[in-house]
This record gives sequence, structure tokens and C-alpha cells, in this order.
Amino acid sequence: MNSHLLSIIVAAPAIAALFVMLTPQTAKLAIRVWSLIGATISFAGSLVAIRSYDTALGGLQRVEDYPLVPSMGVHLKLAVDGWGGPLLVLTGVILFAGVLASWTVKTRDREFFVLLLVLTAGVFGVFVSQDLLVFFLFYEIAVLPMYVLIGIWGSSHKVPPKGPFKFVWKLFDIGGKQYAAMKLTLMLLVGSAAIMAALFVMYLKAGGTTFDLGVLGATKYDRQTQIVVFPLVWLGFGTLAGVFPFHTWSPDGHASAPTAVSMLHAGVLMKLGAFGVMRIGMVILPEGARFWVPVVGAVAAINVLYGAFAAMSQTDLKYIIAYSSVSHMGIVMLGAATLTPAGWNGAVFQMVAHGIMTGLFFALVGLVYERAHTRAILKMGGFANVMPAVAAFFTLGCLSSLGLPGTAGFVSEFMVFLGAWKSGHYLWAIPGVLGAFVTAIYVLRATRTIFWGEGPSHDFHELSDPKKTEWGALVILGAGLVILGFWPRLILDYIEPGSVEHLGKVLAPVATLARLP
Amino acid sequence: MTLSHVLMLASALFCVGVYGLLTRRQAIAILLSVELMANAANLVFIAMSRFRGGVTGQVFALFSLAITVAEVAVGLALVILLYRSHADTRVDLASELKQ
Amino acid sequence: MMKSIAFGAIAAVMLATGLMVVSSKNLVRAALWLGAMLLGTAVLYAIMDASFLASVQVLLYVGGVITLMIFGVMITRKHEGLEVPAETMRPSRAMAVSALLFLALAAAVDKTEGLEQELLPAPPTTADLGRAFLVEHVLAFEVLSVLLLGTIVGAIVLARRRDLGAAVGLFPATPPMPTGSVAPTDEEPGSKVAA
Amino acid sequence: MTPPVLYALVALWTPAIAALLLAILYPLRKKGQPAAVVAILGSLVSLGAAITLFTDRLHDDATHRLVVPWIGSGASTIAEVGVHVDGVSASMLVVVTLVATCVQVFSIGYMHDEPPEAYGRYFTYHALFLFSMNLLVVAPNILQLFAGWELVGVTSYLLIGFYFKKPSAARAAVKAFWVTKFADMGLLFGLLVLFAASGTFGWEPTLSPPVATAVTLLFFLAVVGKSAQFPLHVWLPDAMEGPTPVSALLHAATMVAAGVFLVVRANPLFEQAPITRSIMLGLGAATALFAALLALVQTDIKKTLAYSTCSQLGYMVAALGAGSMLGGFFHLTTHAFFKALLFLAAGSAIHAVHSNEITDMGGLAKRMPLTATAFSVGALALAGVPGLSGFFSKDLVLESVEGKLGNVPYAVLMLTAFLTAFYMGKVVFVAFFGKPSGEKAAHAHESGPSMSGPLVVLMVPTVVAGYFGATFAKVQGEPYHFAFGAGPATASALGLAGIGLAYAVYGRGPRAAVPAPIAMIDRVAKTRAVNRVYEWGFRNVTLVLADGLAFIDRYVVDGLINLLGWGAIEGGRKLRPIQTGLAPDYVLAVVLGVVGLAVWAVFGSWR
Repeated sequence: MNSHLLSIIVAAPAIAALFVMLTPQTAKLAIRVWSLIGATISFAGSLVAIRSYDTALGGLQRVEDYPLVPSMGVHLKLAVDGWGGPLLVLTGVILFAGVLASWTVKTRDREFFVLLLVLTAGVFGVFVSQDLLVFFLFYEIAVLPMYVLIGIWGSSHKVPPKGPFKFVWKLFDIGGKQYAAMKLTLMLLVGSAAIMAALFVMYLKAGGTTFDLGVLGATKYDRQTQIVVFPLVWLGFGTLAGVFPFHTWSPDGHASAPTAVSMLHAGVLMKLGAFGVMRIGMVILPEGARFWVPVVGAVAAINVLYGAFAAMSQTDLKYIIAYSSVSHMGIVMLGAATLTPAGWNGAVFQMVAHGIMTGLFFALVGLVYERAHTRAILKMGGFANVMPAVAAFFTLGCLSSLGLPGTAGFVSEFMVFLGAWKSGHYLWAIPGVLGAFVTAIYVLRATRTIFWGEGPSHDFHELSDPKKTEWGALVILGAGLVILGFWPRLILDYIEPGSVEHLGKVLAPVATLARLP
Repeated sequence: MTLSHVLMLASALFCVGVYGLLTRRQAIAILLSVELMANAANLVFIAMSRFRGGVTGQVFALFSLAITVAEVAVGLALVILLYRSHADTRVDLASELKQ
Repeated sequence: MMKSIAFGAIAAVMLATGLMVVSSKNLVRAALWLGAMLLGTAVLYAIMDASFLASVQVLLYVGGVITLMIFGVMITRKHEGLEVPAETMRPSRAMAVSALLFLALAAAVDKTEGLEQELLPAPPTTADLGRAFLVEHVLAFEVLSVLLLGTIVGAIVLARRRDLGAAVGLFPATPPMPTGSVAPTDEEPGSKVAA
Repeated sequence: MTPPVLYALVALWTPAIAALLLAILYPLRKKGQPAAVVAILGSLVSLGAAITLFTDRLHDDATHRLVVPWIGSGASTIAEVGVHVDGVSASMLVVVTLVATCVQVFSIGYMHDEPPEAYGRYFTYHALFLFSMNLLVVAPNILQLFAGWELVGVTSYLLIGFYFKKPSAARAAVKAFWVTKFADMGLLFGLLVLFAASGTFGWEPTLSPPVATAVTLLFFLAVVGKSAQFPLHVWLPDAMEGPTPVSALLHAATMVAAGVFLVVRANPLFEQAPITRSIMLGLGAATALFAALLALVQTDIKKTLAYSTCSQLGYMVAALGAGSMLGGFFHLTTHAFFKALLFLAAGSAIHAVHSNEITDMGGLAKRMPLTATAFSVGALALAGVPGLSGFFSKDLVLESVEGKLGNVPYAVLMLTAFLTAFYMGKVVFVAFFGKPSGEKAAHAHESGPSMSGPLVVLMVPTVVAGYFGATFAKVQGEPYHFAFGAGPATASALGLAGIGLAYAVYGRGPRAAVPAPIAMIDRVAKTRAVNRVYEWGFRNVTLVLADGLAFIDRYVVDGLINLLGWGAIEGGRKLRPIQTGLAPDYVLAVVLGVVGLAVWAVFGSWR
């Protein structure tokens, strides 16, 4: 059982990054091929990891344990559980599609791919690490390259503001990529500081000998500690998950980031936040979680509706998608807050579903932006005449985001609403369902504005359907949405044991846990 | 001659060095003042060794001497660099890094 | 008793020379005054039976450092004698500050118990010193030697001409100057004087 | 796997395979004609399987089921999918596949002028629609029904917006989706409540009365949206922006009937909720009358038919509200046939005249005899003329409503029957008789075989379906008896009177003067009051809320963050002068520090 598969998955992008670094700047194709090889190895590895996961057995599998700092009890302990597997695959998919989608990056492409790969290595690491300190380390590796990626390769000021308050934009350089990168990094670092504080409390209160998640999870912290520490974890990781009101880095950050970075960030990194809240916060601090879930759920419900309404008012395509991410991450947190198997399955499923969906969206937006050179939807119109495939995939993404049955979005949203209803917090389900309706309003409005109508105006003459590698990215992501929508058990069978196991720890003192629902 | 006399002398020398540091502007003059202060400190080390016993004070003084020499060497090199780029050795002219 | 008288005399000389160091307008003279003061220190060391240190002081400081200083002054000697600019502190205020510091230190010395102590009968010998160096503090000794080596290399590199640095690969070559102007040399320093 | 299950699976999956092939194989879709062949082959196989299944039902009344876990597995299964074969699904499957096949064949000719790529896209949507509708029909639980329900909504959206270059089509598509999606929230909530109360998504569980009322009311909200009942009917007339065959299939015969089908399917639940049923009866009757009044004043042939559809769906809902599952379902079936026939015939006329306006037609009966016959037969069936299918089913509806709620719905529906006959008569007389009103109408000619064929095929059930009421009832396992009593006689008389009045008013063709009462209704209708309420709500509530929240997000929530950043920068700027870069200043600071420490060390001990 003890192969090195997980190490390979984590290390492959990092090693590929090394190779890319050693490739001359002029060897454009070699740079991309190396990146693609790294991505492919990780993707394939993650598929193997999930296929070979024994759902009947459950628990941690493929455990790899290397002592890192023995004096402090830090171990590089990697293992895959029911949640880790699907999320690994998600990361693999998005990385693979992201590399394909950024095939045409022109400026400093070598450095771009290096950072992209390093970032992904961090993401893979988070999903498999079973040691809190290593988890945190990988988390930071995943978060920090974002600053450079947005600051250098991002785009600025695509849709100038209107109205009496535009001086505020000038004052702060809102919409500028440096502003976005700085805000994103600072906010996430403040979150990291909170996590770090929580981490040390957990470590020391557990005896200060190990960071092993299993051991920490088995530790009985006193109620007071849990109640104090849980909000730190929730808000710390929650900042990355876009929890209201700490979500404001997300629209600016995602709007300014280059295509592949938006894909990875909205598609995978935001999930790290939610994953952290559930895996670290709720599982290790069950009593704190039970104390705080009414707040967590209420805030998540706000997120869903607030993000959807805010998205409706945007005229910048990337801002629309970014706000929709805020809204959809609210569904993840809502599912987490229900503390029911259905809700947790829904939350993790939504991480995957939204990851693929938003990856698809950002890939499409990047594609449109590259050809139209604008992100202002009011200037667009009739694009479906010249880029029908893009329009089709965009519509598919829209349908998934409004929770259409037959797409992945429905399964997760439905499970989350069901969990919310079953958990007795009826009020949470209402904004959730309403949010799906509001989503329908703004995504279809955007689709109509951009793609429908008479042919595009004469300002646009480079519009065309996807090129070779871009097709690859779109087809993989689009197919993922539909396949998961029709056959959710493909990953649900893995998520479910994970949820039941973790939830068992959260609810164990309260009641014996029944199986679903 | 008691320990306190030596310490008083060292303090006085140190303060003279401080005065030089405060009023001087030429890099080399500042270096000279710093030497003065370092010397005062060394004096305290040796006095302690002599009045309180033990050899450690002298050892420290020797280390400090060597380090002072190193400091002077590097300091002078910097002064020369400064001179080369500014044709002057007044420290407050080297203010490119100060926005 | 003899030592007390000698101490008093030497202390007076040191203070006087020290004041000359900080007040002399001419840098060469200041450096020479410093040499005198350091010599006085060496004498004081000798009075306190630290003969090895006294000799090191004379050799290293007076012989080496002061020479180096004077070289430095002479190499960079160009704007000698300009009046003290406004950015530094006025001498009166500086004097007040140093006097304050002296008062504080003196008060501290005065208040501290057990400083009214005479000389010990048996001072440490040079042999003790050598043993301490090579037995107890040998690691620090070695580290110090590395530091000195580094200093020598560093000082050379810093003071060297830039293009030489580029030649050995330590610094990137400076881009060629734009049209016309002659590249700056040691003799004619660059034109980058700050405004 | 029993044979009925197999037939159902075949009926379900052949259109799905066709849709998948067309979606993936771009060359096939781009060519156009091959796409039509693939889609129609799928529909034909599906139709065959459906008919086999239906005939099988005649001598087998057992229920056949095959389900697999969908969400979750094993003990943790939340939802299952599969097929459920009984009389209801078998009958509906036949209706859906038959109409769909006819419409697709008709489309070969109707869509002939489209560029090949659009042609292929059109048939892809059709195949996808048939799959979604079948998914809904054979659903073993309401969750799968919901899935199919939403999918047909999407295909409807895609098909209404088929001419996506037309801004009006784009608006209509989005509007249809929004309105139905809004209503679908009811279904979603209903499912949540149902599952929380019973642990299943089936339609059989026995619930406590308040829960049953809540669940059925929530379901009924979805029905109101999907079946275009007042006040959510606004999307249906706009949906006529789609190609006419689409209107025939989705917005007349099958998709809009899905709402009625849901009630038929979930009849066991609705039986537990008398309050919901009363509301349904009232709302159904009101919609029937309201839509009929609006139909009176339309001059667009498709919009007339659209309002007529609303009106007839009102009949069905009223019947279901009155507790007659058979009445609603039978009317659904016959209505599907004759309304599809009407739409296709109208499409044929539109294709010839290139206009939707009946005032642009006139005298088409001479030049397009088959189309005129088909339309007239359909209109007569709709008007409830004895002997045609509409007569039987409408009587069943009226019979069930009789005596309920103080006979008000009964009277309303009777009046509606009269109005129906009147406006259908108007369309027939204006469009097909009299003199041609223009060049186009004068030179119109009969459509080709692919278009006239389906008309002939659909005419058959339109005429004869009424006589198979007993068979239909047997398949559903419901009692059936038909007696030509006072009620049916009155209805028929009113229908004939309506036709007669229409002839009196419009018999002279398109240029007939508009009677005063109709002109008055026209003025009221032109205010578009219901639409304007929604538009006002969207502009002044939803959008204002959205803008407000976006403003708050940008300037209040984000403003606080920016304020923090601004504070840090300004603070740094204020503190920066301390760092002068001058050694004396730092020395001064050190000295002062040392002095302070010394003072503390010396005088601190005094304490």
C-alpha cells in the first residue's frame, strides 16, 4: 500500500518547474511541454490515487510518513482520504486545463509557468498532508506566488468606473493589478496570521509533541479553547474561501489575474479555504464548530445572496464571474455549516463542481478577452455568430452555475439545501434557493448581452473560436461538468465515507451518527 | 586609582566620541569618533579584567580590537566608494535610497 | 601611589587629545590626534599591567589603523575645510547631549556599589591570555580569523574599480556611457553628484 | 428487466444518444440534413417503443420499475433515477413521442431555408428536448421529474432563442427561463419539504394535512410557471418568437403540459390537500377565461394559439383541481394532438405567407386546401364541436367541475368554451376564407410533403381520439363513462354559437371591422399590465437591490479595507521623517535611550 504516489503527485509540478527554470527562455515549446508533462503526471497520479482508494475501508490510505523536524514532532505525512481524492483530481484537471489555456502567454512565459507549477504543488500538498504544520506550509506555498502572478501578468483598469465615487478608484488605484495583488496578498496573509495563532494553540494544548492531524483530532480541547480558536480558523481560512465580509480581495484579484491564475485561484485555491475550515476547524475543534455553526451558516447564506446580487450589477465580465464565485463558495460554507452528511457531501461536491465550472468560466473569459481586448460586457454583443463554441461552453457553465439538473452544480446545491433543511436551519435553505434563482438572472443576462444579438460590432475583428490547446481545456472542463451532473457517484462514492468519518468526529459526543441522509 | 576612576575616564572619552559623531559630517571624521568610542569601551574591558580578576576581559578586548580593525577597513572602503561616486565624503549626500 | 599619579596624568592627556580629535577642522590633524590618544590608551594599558594589549594597541591601532585613516583622508581629500553644514547638530547642542550622557553614565558609575576598588595584587599574565585564547575561546578565535579574511576580501572588492569587479564576475558590468562623455575614472570621479 | 422497462429505456435513451451524437460530432451537425436524419431516427425508435409500451399496457396493469442510485449509493442513497412504467407514463410517452416525431418531420420542410449549421443545431436541441421530456415522463420519483422539468426548461430557452440574432427572441428566451425558474423554486422547496417530512421523493407518501398542503402548494407554484397559469403566463406569448414547430411541440403540446402532468403524477399527494385543489380550480378557471379574453384581441396567429394554450391549460388545471385526474389528463392528451395540429398548420400558412399576422393572410383555403382543412379540423376540435376529440375531453372537464365552488368555475368555463369557439372561428375565417389581403397571400401555395405529412398524421388522433376515452381510462385504471347530457349539449351549443358569431363578424375576411367590446378588451390588453408589473419589479426592486449591494460592497465593505490600507500608508508617511538617514540623529536617539536606561537603573532603585 505504501507507494510514493502522493509524493510524486505533489513533487511532479515542482520538479517540472525546476526543469522549466533550466530551459532557455527562447525554447517556448519546451517550456510548455515540460509544464504539460508535470501537469499530466500529477493529473494521472491523482486519477490513480482515487481509483485505487478503497471506499469500503475508508480512512487514510497510501500513508507516507517522513520525519521533518523530529524535535518538534513535525512529519511530512501524506495520505489520501475520501475528500482528498476528488479534490486532487480537481486540482489535476484545473492544472492541466490551465496549462493548456495559458499556452499563449507571451511575456516572461518561463517564469509564469514556474510560478504556476509551484503554486499547484502547494495545492496538491494541502489536500494530502496530514500534518498541520506541513498543511500550513503548503497552504502558504499555494497562496504566495499569487502576488507575483497577478502583479506581473495581470491586467489593469479594463472597465473604467462611473459615477460620483470614481475618485475613490483613482485614489486607491482600484482595478489596477498592483492594487489587486497587494490587497489579495495582504488579506490572505492576515488570514494566515489568524491560522498560525490557532495552529500554535492547537499544537501546544495538545501537548506540543506532534502536529499530526489525526492526533490533534483525537485531542479533547476544553470548550473555552475551542470556542475561542474556531473563529480564528474559520476566518483565517475563510478569507481564502471568500467568507463575507472578507471576500473583497476576490473580485479585484480574480479580475486582474491572468487566465490560468484565475482558473486555479477561483477553481482550486478558494477550495483550500473551505477545505481548511472543514478539515482543520470543524474536525479538530468539534465543540467550537457546533457553537459557531449558526453564525457560519448565516454568514454563508448572506454570501450566497449577496454575491449573486453584487454580480448582477457588474459590467465587467471577470467581476461577474468573480462575484459568482463568492456566491458559490457561500454554498460550500453553507453545506459545511449544516453538519449533516448530505450537507458535507454537498459542500465537498460543490468544491469540485464549482472548481470545474469556474475554471471553465475563467478559461472562456480569458479567451474572449484575448480576442476582444475588452471585458466590458456592454460593449460586446452577438459574439455567438463568430465564436459559437465559446458561446455553447459559456451557456453550459451558466447552466451549471444556476444549478441545472444534469450538471454538476445541481447535485451539490441540492445536497446542500437538503442538508440545510434537514439540519433544522430552514432559513438557510431559502437564501440558498433564492441565490440559485438570482444566479439565473445574472448569468443569462450576461450570456444574452455578450453572445446573442446581431453580429459583433466592427470594433471586434479578431474574434474566433478556440484554437488547438484551448479546445482541450474547454472540452475537459465542460465534459467534467456534464459527466458529474449525470453520474455524481463517480466522486460521491469517495466523498461520502470521508464526510461520514469526519462528521463522526464532530458529532460523536452528541449522538451516534446515522448514515445518510 | 580605583575602578570607578577608570570607568569615569572611559565614560568621558565615550562622550567625547559621541560629541564628534554628532557634529561631524565627513565620513572619515565619523570613523575617527567611532574609534574613540570603541577605545573607551576597550578600556572598560581591560579595567574590569585588572580590577575584578580573570583574563576574559582582555580576551574580549582583543576580539573587539580585531573587529574594530575590520570595521575600519570596511568603513574606509565604503568611504572610498562614496568618494568615487559623489566626489565627496559627506555622509548626508549619500541619500539616493532615501526617497 | 605612583600609578595613581601616572593615571591622572595619562587621563588628562587622553581627554585633551580626544577633544582635539573631535574639534580639529583638519582631518589629517584629527587623525594624528587620534593616534596620540590611542598611544595614551596604550600607556594606560601598560599601567594596568596589560602589556600584551598595550603592544597590540601600539602595533595595530597606532601603526595600522591610523596609517590607514591618513591614507583614506589623503585619497579623498578634496573638499577639506568646508564649513559644517546645517544638517548636523550645532556644537552647543551636541555638547549638551554628550554632557547629559556623561552625567548619566557618571551617575550610574557613582551609584553602583563596590567600584571603589583598588588594583588586584596579581594581574593576569600574557601566558594566561594565550591559554584562554587557544583553549576556552578557540572557536571564537577561528571565527574571528574568518571574519578578518572576509573583511580583507570585502574591502578590496568594495574599493576596487567597478569594471575590475565585473571582470572577475562579482558585479555586473556597468552599461557603456551614452554618447560623448568619457567614462569616469578614479582620477576623475563620476558626474553623479547628488543635487 | 421486464419488457416494459426495456421499452421505456429504449424510448428514453434513443433520443439521448441522438442528442449526444449530434452534440459531439460537429461535422454531422454542420452538414444539417444528416443531423435531421439522426434526430428523427431517434424519435421514430422512441415512438415505436412508446407505442409498443402502450399496447402492452392494455393487457397489463402492473407497475414496472427500475431504479439505480443517483446521489449517494447503498444505504446512503438520497436519490434514485430510473424508469417507472404505468398507465400515466405510457400514455404520456406516446403523446410526447408522436407529437415530437410529427414536429420534427414537419421541421425538415419548415426549417429548410436555414443555413446548414443552424439546421443541425435545431435538430440537436430537438433530440435533447425529447430526451428531457421522456426523462420527465418516465420519472420514478419527483426528483427525476424535476431534473427533466429543468432540462425541458433549458431546451425551451435554447429553442425560443433559436434566432438568437433577433433581440426580441433573445429577450423572450431569457424571460421564459426566468419566469419558469422562479416558479421552479417552488418545486425545489416542495422537494425539500417532502423529503424532510417523508424521507423520499416519491408521490405516494401520506403526509400530515399541513405538510401536504404546503408541499402541494409549492408544487403548484411550479405548475403555474410551467403551464403558464395566471399570473405567470407572461412568458408563453413571448415564447412564440421561436420557430413555429417549436411552439407546436414545446409551447402547446408537451412541455407546458408538464405542469399538468406533474399534478397527474403526484395525484396521491394532491388528494391529501383539498385546499390546494380548490386554489387550483379557481386559478385554472380564471386563467382559462382571462387567456381566452386576451386571445380574442390577438391578430398574430401564433399569439392567438398561445393564449388559447394558456386557456386550455386552465381547463386542465381546473379539472385536476376539481379532483378529476382523468379529465385533466385526457384533455391534456387530446389538446396535445389538436394544438400541435393547429400550430403546424399555422406554421404551414406562415411559411407560405412569411407573416404571423392573420390580416396578412386571407383566402388561403383555395391555395392551401390541406393546410386549411387541417387548421379547421383542429379549430373545430378546440371549439368542442361534437364528434371531435376536443368535445369529449372538454366535456369530461366540465362534468368534473360541475357543482364545485358554487358552480362559478363551471359557468366561467362554459363562457370560455364560447369565447374559444369565437376566436378560433375568427382566425379560420380571417386567415383562410375571404379574399387574399396581399401579394404574398395571393401567391401562397401548399407546402411540401414533409410538412403536409405530419398534418395528415395529426389529423387522425384529432378526430378519433375522443372515441378512445374508455381505453385511455382503462390504461389509467380510472372509471370512465360518457353520457351526452345537458352539460355537453350546452357546451356544444355554445361552441357552435361562437363559431356562428365569428362567421357573422369576420366572415367577410381580413378587413372585417372590430366589434366594440373586443376593441375595448384590446385597449386593456395593450396596457400589458401584468408584464409591466414584472418589469417594474425587476427594474425598481431587483436591479436597485443589486446596484445597492454592489455599491455597499465596493464602497462600504471594501471601503473599510481600503481605509485600513490608506491608514497604514498615511501612517508610514507621517512616521517617515523620523528616519532622516543622518547618523547624528540616530546617535542622538541612542544617547537619549542610554540616558533613559541609566536614569532608570540609577534612580529606579529609589522606589
